[in-house]
Amino acid sequence: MLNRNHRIKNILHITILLVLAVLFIFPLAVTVTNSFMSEQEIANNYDPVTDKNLSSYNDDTTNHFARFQLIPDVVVLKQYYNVLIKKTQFLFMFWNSVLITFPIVIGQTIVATLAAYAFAKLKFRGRNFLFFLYIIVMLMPFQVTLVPNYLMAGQLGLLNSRWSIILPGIFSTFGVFLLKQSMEQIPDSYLEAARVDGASQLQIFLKIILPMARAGIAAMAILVFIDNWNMVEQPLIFLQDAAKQPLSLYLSRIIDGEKGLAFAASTLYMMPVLLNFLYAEKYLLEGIRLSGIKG
Amino acid sequence: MRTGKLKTNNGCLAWLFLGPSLLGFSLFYLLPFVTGFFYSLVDGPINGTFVGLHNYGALLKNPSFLSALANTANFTLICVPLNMILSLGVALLLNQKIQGRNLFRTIMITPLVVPVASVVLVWQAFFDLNGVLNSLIHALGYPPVDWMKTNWSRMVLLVIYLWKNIGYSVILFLAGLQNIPAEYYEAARIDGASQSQEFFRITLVYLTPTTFFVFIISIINSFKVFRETYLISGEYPYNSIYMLQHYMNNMFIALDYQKITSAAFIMAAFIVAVVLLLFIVERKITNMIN
Amino acid sequence: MIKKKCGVVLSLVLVLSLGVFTAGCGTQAAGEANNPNSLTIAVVTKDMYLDTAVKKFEELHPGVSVEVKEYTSSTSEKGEGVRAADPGDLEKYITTMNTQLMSGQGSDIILLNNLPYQTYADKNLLVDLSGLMQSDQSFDRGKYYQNIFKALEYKNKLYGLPVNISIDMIAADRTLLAKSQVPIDDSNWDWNDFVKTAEKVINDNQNGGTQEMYALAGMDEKRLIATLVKENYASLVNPEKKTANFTGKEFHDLLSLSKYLIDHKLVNTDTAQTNITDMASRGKLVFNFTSLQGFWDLQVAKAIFSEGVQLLKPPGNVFFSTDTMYGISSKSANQKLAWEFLKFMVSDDMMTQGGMPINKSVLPQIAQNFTQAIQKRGGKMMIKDDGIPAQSITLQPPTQEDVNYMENLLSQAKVYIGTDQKIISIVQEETAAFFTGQKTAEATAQLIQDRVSTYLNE
Amino acid sequence: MASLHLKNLSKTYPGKVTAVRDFSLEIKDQEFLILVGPSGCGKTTVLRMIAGLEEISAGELYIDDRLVNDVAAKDRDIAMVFQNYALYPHLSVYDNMAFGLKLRKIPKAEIRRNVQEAARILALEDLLKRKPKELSGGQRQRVALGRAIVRKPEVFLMDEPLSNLDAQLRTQMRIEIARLHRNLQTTFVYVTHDQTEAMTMGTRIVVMKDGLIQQIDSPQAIYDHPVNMFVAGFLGSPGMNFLEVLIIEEKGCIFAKLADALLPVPAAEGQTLKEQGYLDRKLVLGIRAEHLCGGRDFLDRHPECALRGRLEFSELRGAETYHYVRIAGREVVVRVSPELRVETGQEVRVGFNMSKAHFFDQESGVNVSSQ
Repeated sequence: MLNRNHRIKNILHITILLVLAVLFIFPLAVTVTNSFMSEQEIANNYDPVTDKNLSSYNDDTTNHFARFQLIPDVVVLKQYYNVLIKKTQFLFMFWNSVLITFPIVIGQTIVATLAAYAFAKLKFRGRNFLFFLYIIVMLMPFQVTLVPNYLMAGQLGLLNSRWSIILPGIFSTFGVFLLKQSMEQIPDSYLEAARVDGASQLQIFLKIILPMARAGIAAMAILVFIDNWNMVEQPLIFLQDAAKQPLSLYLSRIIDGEKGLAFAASTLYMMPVLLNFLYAEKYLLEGIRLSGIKG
Repeated sequence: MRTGKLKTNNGCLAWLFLGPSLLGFSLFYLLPFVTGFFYSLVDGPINGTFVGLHNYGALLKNPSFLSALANTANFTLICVPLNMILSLGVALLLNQKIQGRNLFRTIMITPLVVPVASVVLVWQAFFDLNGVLNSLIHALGYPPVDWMKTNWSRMVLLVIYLWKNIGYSVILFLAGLQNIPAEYYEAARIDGASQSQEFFRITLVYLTPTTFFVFIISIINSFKVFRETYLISGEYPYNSIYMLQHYMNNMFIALDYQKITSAAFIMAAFIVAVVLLLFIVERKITNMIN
Repeated sequence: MIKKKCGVVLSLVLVLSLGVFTAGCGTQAAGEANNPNSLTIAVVTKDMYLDTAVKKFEELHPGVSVEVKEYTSSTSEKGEGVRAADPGDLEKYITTMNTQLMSGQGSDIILLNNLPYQTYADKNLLVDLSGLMQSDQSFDRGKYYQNIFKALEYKNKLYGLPVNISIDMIAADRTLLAKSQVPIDDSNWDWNDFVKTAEKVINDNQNGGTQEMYALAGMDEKRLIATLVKENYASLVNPEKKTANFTGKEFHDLLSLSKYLIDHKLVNTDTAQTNITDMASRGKLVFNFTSLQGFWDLQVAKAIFSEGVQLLKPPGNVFFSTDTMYGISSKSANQKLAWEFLKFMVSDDMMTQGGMPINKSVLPQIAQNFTQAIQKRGGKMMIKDDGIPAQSITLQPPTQEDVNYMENLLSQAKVYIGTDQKIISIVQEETAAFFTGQKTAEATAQLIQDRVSTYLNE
Repeated sequence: MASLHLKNLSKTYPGKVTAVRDFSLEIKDQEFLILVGPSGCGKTTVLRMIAGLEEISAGELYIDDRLVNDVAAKDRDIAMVFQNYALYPHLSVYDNMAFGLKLRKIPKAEIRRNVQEAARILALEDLLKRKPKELSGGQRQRVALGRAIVRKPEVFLMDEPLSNLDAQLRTQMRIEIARLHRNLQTTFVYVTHDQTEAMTMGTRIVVMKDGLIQQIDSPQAIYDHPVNMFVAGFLGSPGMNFLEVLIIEEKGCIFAKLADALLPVPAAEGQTLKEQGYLDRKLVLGIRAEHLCGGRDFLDRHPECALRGRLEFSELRGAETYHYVRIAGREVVVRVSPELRVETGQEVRVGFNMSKAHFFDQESGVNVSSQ
C-alpha cells in the first residue's frame, strides 16, 4: 500500500517536472526551428501579430491568430544565408557584441576575483560596511546611476565609445558578491598552511585561491557573460552610433520587420551563450551551488 | 626591526587586492551615486540652486511616478515571493531520487542563458491579441483577451520572469537542501515530527542563508524584467506594467536629471530598507541555528 | 597606524575621482564660449532657406561666422547641397540636443521642432524671445502677425520663432459639391457635416453605378486617425497643463467617424496603389487634406482638382504648425548675435524667400517670386508625395485673390499645433484593435488616455 | 633545530577577548612540547602565534634568539600540521608535499628527492599521484605530516593533528609521530586537548586554562605533582577523585575527617598543613583511582585508612577494573584488579593510600601538599 502510494507520487512528480521542462524549453525550440522556415511560412504563422492593419486582417478572416509551428514544412537555410552573407551588418554587430562582452568578462573576472578575495579572506576595517555598500549598489537597477554615469562617460570622453559600457561593466559588483560567497567556502586553514609553507599573499591568491575557487569563478564568468551579451539598455543610451551597437539592439530592431531573419539571428545570437553554457554547465551549477551556501 | 605589527590581519594588503575594484566602484558607481544625490537637491542641471527636498516633494505628487512606484513595488512584492515559493517547490521535487534529475536541472536553467532579444518575438506572438494564447482560448469558445493591454499584463510579466529565473533559484535551493545534514531529519523523525513539521522546523530554518541569497538574486532579476517589458511594449506600456525603470528611462531620454535622480534615490531608499530588514532577520535566524 | 593609512588611501581614491569629475565639469562649461563672433546652429538637416540666410548674414556682418551643425547620418542629397533626413535622425537629434542642453553645452541657436522645448523652457534652458523683441528698438513687432506669436507662447513667453508656417486645410472638389448642391459653411461645420457631405456627393454621383468614388483617398486607418487627431489636437491634448482628453466625446466621435468612413468604404485605404492626383482630376475624390505652406501647395491643389477646388477650413479653429522654429539657448554666450541672426531670418529681406511668412507685408513679393519660378519652367512641375507616383502637372501663377486669401488665413491662424509624434503613435497603435473590431471605442479611448496621461505626467 | 623563547606573550582579540595572557615559556631544541588544555584555553592561539598566523598583541617571541614578532610565517622556518590537514584539493599528494619547496625555488631534483624521502618514511610512495579526496583519513594525515617534514623545518607545529582519526588509527599515529620526532630530532610543538596524547608523547607538557599556563613539567611530574585541582583533574584517566575533608588534630595526629571517618594524614604532610594554618579548616582531598585500593592486602595492612561505601557501578577495562563507589555521599573511582568480583549494590571497603593523597585549597584550588 505504502509502496503503491509512493509510486503514484513519484509518477505525479515526474509528470509535473516533465510539463515544466516542456514549458521551459518551448520558446527556445520555437526560435530555433522557425529559423529554418521560409519567410513565407513565417509570415503565414505570425502575420496576425506583426502586421496589424485592417486590410491584411480583412483578407483572411478564417485565421487571424498567430500560430506556433515547431516543424517547418520545408527546411530552408535562406534566413541564415541572409543573415550571414547578404546582410553584413549582422556580422559587424556580432563582432561588436564580442568586443563589448569579452573585455567585460575578462576584466570583471580579474577585478572581482581580487576584490572577492579581500572581502572573503582578509580582515580590514570597514569590511562589512563596504560589502554592504557593494550589495546595495548591485541591487540598484541600471537606471539609478544612469545620469551621472552618462555624464561621467562624457567627462572621460567615452561617450559613443565601447569603453563607456565596458568600464562600468568591469567594475560591476555582482561578480564580487558572487565570488565572495564561494570563496568563503574555502577553509582558512588552506591559506594558513600555504603561509606556513612559505607562500606570499600573491602566491596564496594565485596558487591556492584561484584553483580552489575555480568553479565559482567559472560560474561568475558565465553569468557575467550572459548578462552582458544580453545587454540592451546601456548600448541604447551610450552608443548612439549604430555601427558600434551590439547585436542585442539589432535584434530588437529587426523584430518589427523581417521576422524570419529575426529567428535566424536570434538562434545565431544565443549559440555562443548556449554552447558556453553546455560546455561549462558543470562549473556553472557547481559555482552557483557554492555561491548559495553560506560559510 | 620593529617596523610595525606582524602582517597577519593585513589591512593594507586587503586594500591592495581591493584597489582596482574599489577604484572602479568609486568612479563608476559610488561617485555617480553621490553626484546623483546632488542633482536631486538642485533645481537645474547646470548652475542649479539648492532646493532641498523640493524635487522629492514634486516627485511624490507626480501621478506617473506614483503609479510607476506602486507598480514596481506591486510586481516585486508578488514576483519575488512567488519565485521563491515555486523554486523551493521544484527544488524539493528534484531533491528526491528522480530519474533524469540532472537533465531537468539543465533544462530549468536554460532560459537564464537565452538572450532576451531572442525570445521576445516568441512572447509577443504568444501574448498578443491575435496571439497563440488567444487562439487557444478562442478554440475553447471564449473571447480573446488582450494580455498586454489589460491588467493581465502583470501576469504576463510574472510568467516571463518566472520562466527566466526559477531555474537559478532552484539550483540555489537544491544546493541548500543538500547541505542540510540528513541526521537532522532522522532525529526529527525519531522525535516524531510530521512531514510538515520537518519542513517548517528543519528545512526552512536551515535554508535561511540560501533563502536570503535567493531573495537578493530574485530582486535583482525582478528589475531585469524591464528588458522584456521594454522590448515587448516599448516606452509606454499598459499602465499596470509601467515600472520605475520606464519612468527613469523616459526621464533620461528627456534628460530630466532632477526627476530621474530623485526617483533613483527613492527607489534606492526602498531597496536599502528591504535589504536591511532582511539582513537583520537573516542574522537572527542564523544566530539561532548556531 | 597602518589601518589609518588605509582609510586615508580610500578617501584619497574618492577625492581623486571627485576631482577628476569636477575638473571635467569645469572645462566643459568653459568650452563653447570662445569666439564672440561665431554662431552655431543645430538642425537635423539644413534647408535652403537657412543656407541662404547664413550666406547673406555673413555678407552683411563681416567677421562673423555662422556654423550650421547637422545631426544626420544620411548621405543622400535632396538636391542643391541639402541632404535628406534619415528616419532615425530625429531620435538622434532629440537625444543629442537633450544631452547638450542639459550639460550646458550646445549650439547657440537650436531648431526646436520635435524637441520637448516646453520642458527646456521649464528648466530655463531657452531664452524668452518676447522679452528680446520688446527690448530691441530695431524690432518692429507691428510688422508681424501677432496672432501667431500669441499662439506660440508657452506660459506667456515666446521661446521659438518660426520662419515658415503651414496651415492645414481641406481641399474639396468644387464641381462635385456644386452638383450635389450641398452648401458648406466652413466657419461653422463639424465632422458630421463633413461625412454627410461626402456621403451625399458620392450617392448623387454613383447612383448605384459601378463607378467608384471616395470621400478621401490614400489613407489607411492609421493615417486617417492620425490626421483626424492632428486636426483636433488642441482639444485632445494640453501640453501646458499636461492633460489629455481622449475619453471625452470629441475623441469618441473621431473614432466613430473614422470607423464609419472605413466601414462604409468612404475612404480609399489603399496607400500603395492609389493615385490621388489622378482620382482628383477625374472627379472621383471629394476631399483631400492638404497643408498650405505657401503658394506651391495652393496652386498644386488647384491643379489637382482640375474641375475647380474649394479650400475649406477644417472643423474647429484655423490652426497652424511649423517645421522651422528656432530658439536660443540660454547657455549661449552669444545671445545678442543669435538674436540678430533670428531677427535677420524673419526680416522682410529673408521672408520673401519663404513660403508662408510671419511677416505681414511680404506675401505679394513671395507671390511674384513664385510666379517667376514657375514661369521659368513654363508652369510644368513634377509632384511627388509619399505613397503617390511622381506626376507632371501644370501650375498657374497665383493671383491677387490668392494673395488676399493667404493673408486672410494667416491673420486668422490663432491656434498652434505642435503635435507630439509619441502621442500620435500611441493613438495609432491602440486604435488598430478598434478598427479590426476587436475592441470597443470606449476601451480603446481609455487605453490611449491612460498611456498618454502617463506620458504627459512624467 | 631550534629553541623557542616565548616571553610574556598575550593575545587580545578585537572586542577585548583575551585568549592568552602573559605566556612565558622556553622550548628547548629538539624538545617535544605539548600544549594541552580544554577547548578554548588558548593553546591553539599560542601555536598560531608561534607560527606567525596570529598577530602577537604583547610580549616577544624568539626563535633561536631571533625576535620574530614581525617576521612573516613563511620566514620563520616552521612547518605546521593542521587539524583538518588543509591538503590542497586541486593538487596531487606529490604536489601537496612539494608545494612549499617549489615556493622556495628549490631545484626540481632536490624537491623530488625530498618528497620521495618523506614519502618513504611515511609509506606514501604508492599514493603520490593521487588527489587528497582519494585518500583515507589516515593517509591524509600522513600526507599532511609529509608536507611538513619535506621542508626540514626548524620547528614543527601540530594543531590537534589526530583529532579527526578513529581511536585505533590515533594510537598508531601517536607512535608514528613520536618516532618521527626521534628520527628528525627537531623541535615539536604539539597542541591537543587529549590528555592521553599529552601524557604519552611529550617530553614536556604545558597545561593551560583560560589563557593562562597552569603547569609546565614532564608528563610524569605533572601526573605525580599537579599544582592545582584543574591540572590534577585534567591529566590522567580517570581523573583524580576529589573529596571535601576537614583537617583536625587528634592526639597529636592530623586527620582528614570525611563524614564520620577519620583518615590519618602522614606526619610530614600533616605538619605542612598545620603550618599553613589549615587546621580545623576544610580542604579538598585529591586521590587518584590507583591510590584507592579495594584489595584485601592493603586493607588488612592499613585498616585505619579504609572507608565503607557502596559499589554503584563497575567498569571493566580488561587489564583493570574501575569501581564507582559512593562514599560519604560522593562518588569515587577505585582501580581494582579484575579478579576482584563484587556485585553492584554491595558494600565494599575502600582503602585510601594517604601517602599519595593531595590536598587542595578549597578556594584557590592550589595544591597545598608538601610533595
